Amino acid sequence: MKAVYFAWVRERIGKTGEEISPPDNVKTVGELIGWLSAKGEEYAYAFEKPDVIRAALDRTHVKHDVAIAGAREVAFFPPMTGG
Amino acid sequence: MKAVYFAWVRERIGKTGEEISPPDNVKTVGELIGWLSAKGEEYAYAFEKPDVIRAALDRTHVKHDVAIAGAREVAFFPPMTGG
Amino acid sequence: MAVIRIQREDFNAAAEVAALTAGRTDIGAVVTFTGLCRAESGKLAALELEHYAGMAEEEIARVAAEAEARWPLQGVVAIHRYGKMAPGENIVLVVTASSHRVAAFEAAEFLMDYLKTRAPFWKKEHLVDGSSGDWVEAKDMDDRAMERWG
Amino acid sequence: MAVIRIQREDFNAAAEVAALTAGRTDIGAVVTFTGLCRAESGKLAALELEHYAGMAEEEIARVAAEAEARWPLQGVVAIHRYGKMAPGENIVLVVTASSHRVAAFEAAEFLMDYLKTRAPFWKKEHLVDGSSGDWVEAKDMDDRAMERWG
Repeated sequence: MKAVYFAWVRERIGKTGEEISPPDNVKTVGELIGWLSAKGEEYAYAFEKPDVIRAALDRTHVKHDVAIAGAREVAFFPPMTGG
Repeated sequence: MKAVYFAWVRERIGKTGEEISPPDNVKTVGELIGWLSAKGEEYAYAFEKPDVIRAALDRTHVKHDVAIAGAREVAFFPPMTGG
Repeated sequence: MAVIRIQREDFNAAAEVAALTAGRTDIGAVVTFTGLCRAESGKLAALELEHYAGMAEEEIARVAAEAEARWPLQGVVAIHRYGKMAPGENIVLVVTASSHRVAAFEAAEFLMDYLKTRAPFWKKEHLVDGSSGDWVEAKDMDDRAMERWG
Repeated sequence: MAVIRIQREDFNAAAEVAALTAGRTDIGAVVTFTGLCRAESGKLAALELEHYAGMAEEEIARVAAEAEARWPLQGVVAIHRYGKMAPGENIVLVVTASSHRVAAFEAAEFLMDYLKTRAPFWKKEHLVDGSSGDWVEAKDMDDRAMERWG
């Protein structure tokens, strides 16, 4: 699946997005955050406070307990500050 | 003092305003409405439901129990429908 | 200082907003409210707005001053037209500017609620069949809307 | 059908209102909200708005559809800019049109509350001393403002 990052999540990870292949035991958005955090210190830094991280699956807001199965694009970003 | 009339109060009385000289025993806006009502059937018609009549003294909204002493201009009109 | 105008001619909301915000960098939110004449399902040829010329401007200025006392506003415009208006024409404009959106919204709503119930204007209908219609009746709903401001 | 646009260039509120109301005689109330970039007491050189290009338009369309389901609206416009904006520049525009003023006001406030907390945009400050400032932090106040809509 494709992962995309925005705002300070993007800055900390150092890229706008990438292809990821989480193992089968990573079932939810929250578990995906945990798995990404272990990929390196830039990821650990980006996701150091998982509670503040917002996520979207295929461009729809989701909570961390939602299953990622079937999603083509997952996005991670801080709380929004538009408007 | 000068009396001015608006909307259907004006239409019923048949004039936009006039000089009036109420006697000394007419002390409040409500008493003035009563005194005017006795001036003729057009006034009686205009003021037939005193409760719906709004008043202003010298261009400021007032309730019917306010004293008219010292006012130069009294206005009578229906509830406002601007905006 | 609020801009208050009572006029027969139409207004230009964009020009009023531009005048309010020109050269300023402290305004974060501008709300405009435009009230228009409706055809009432084709029944109405025009609305005629009568007003108390001496009082209208003073009363709207009092309401605007009250809004400026209640909310931190960087600008207020209130323009009310009088005379005959065809369906689709503008009747009233309120503009509020503030650092913050909630203040701008609340002040604009407050101004409109008060204009509806306190500004000395009266609407008379002119019908498409050429007859003179009724004076528009004040709505209890509008009084209740005003009462929420305490 | 709501007009939704995500764009780098500025918008023209008056043109959007004119397009919404042209030839119509059933609209009684038009509310516009314009959000502008503030200088924050002279500290700010610019705001840079990042957005999630794929999602922003879809999310705002969802919010607009929700507003149209809740209130009797005759028109909705929501335009959100991205890129770098100097103090005084426009960031966001919401326009609502309805027969009645309360619906127009409430729908515009609802749209802004939801845009603030659900539209995927992020503001980064650029300071006048040339340094890159912080990412603007989301406000609890904005979350609470959204919660009032149930």
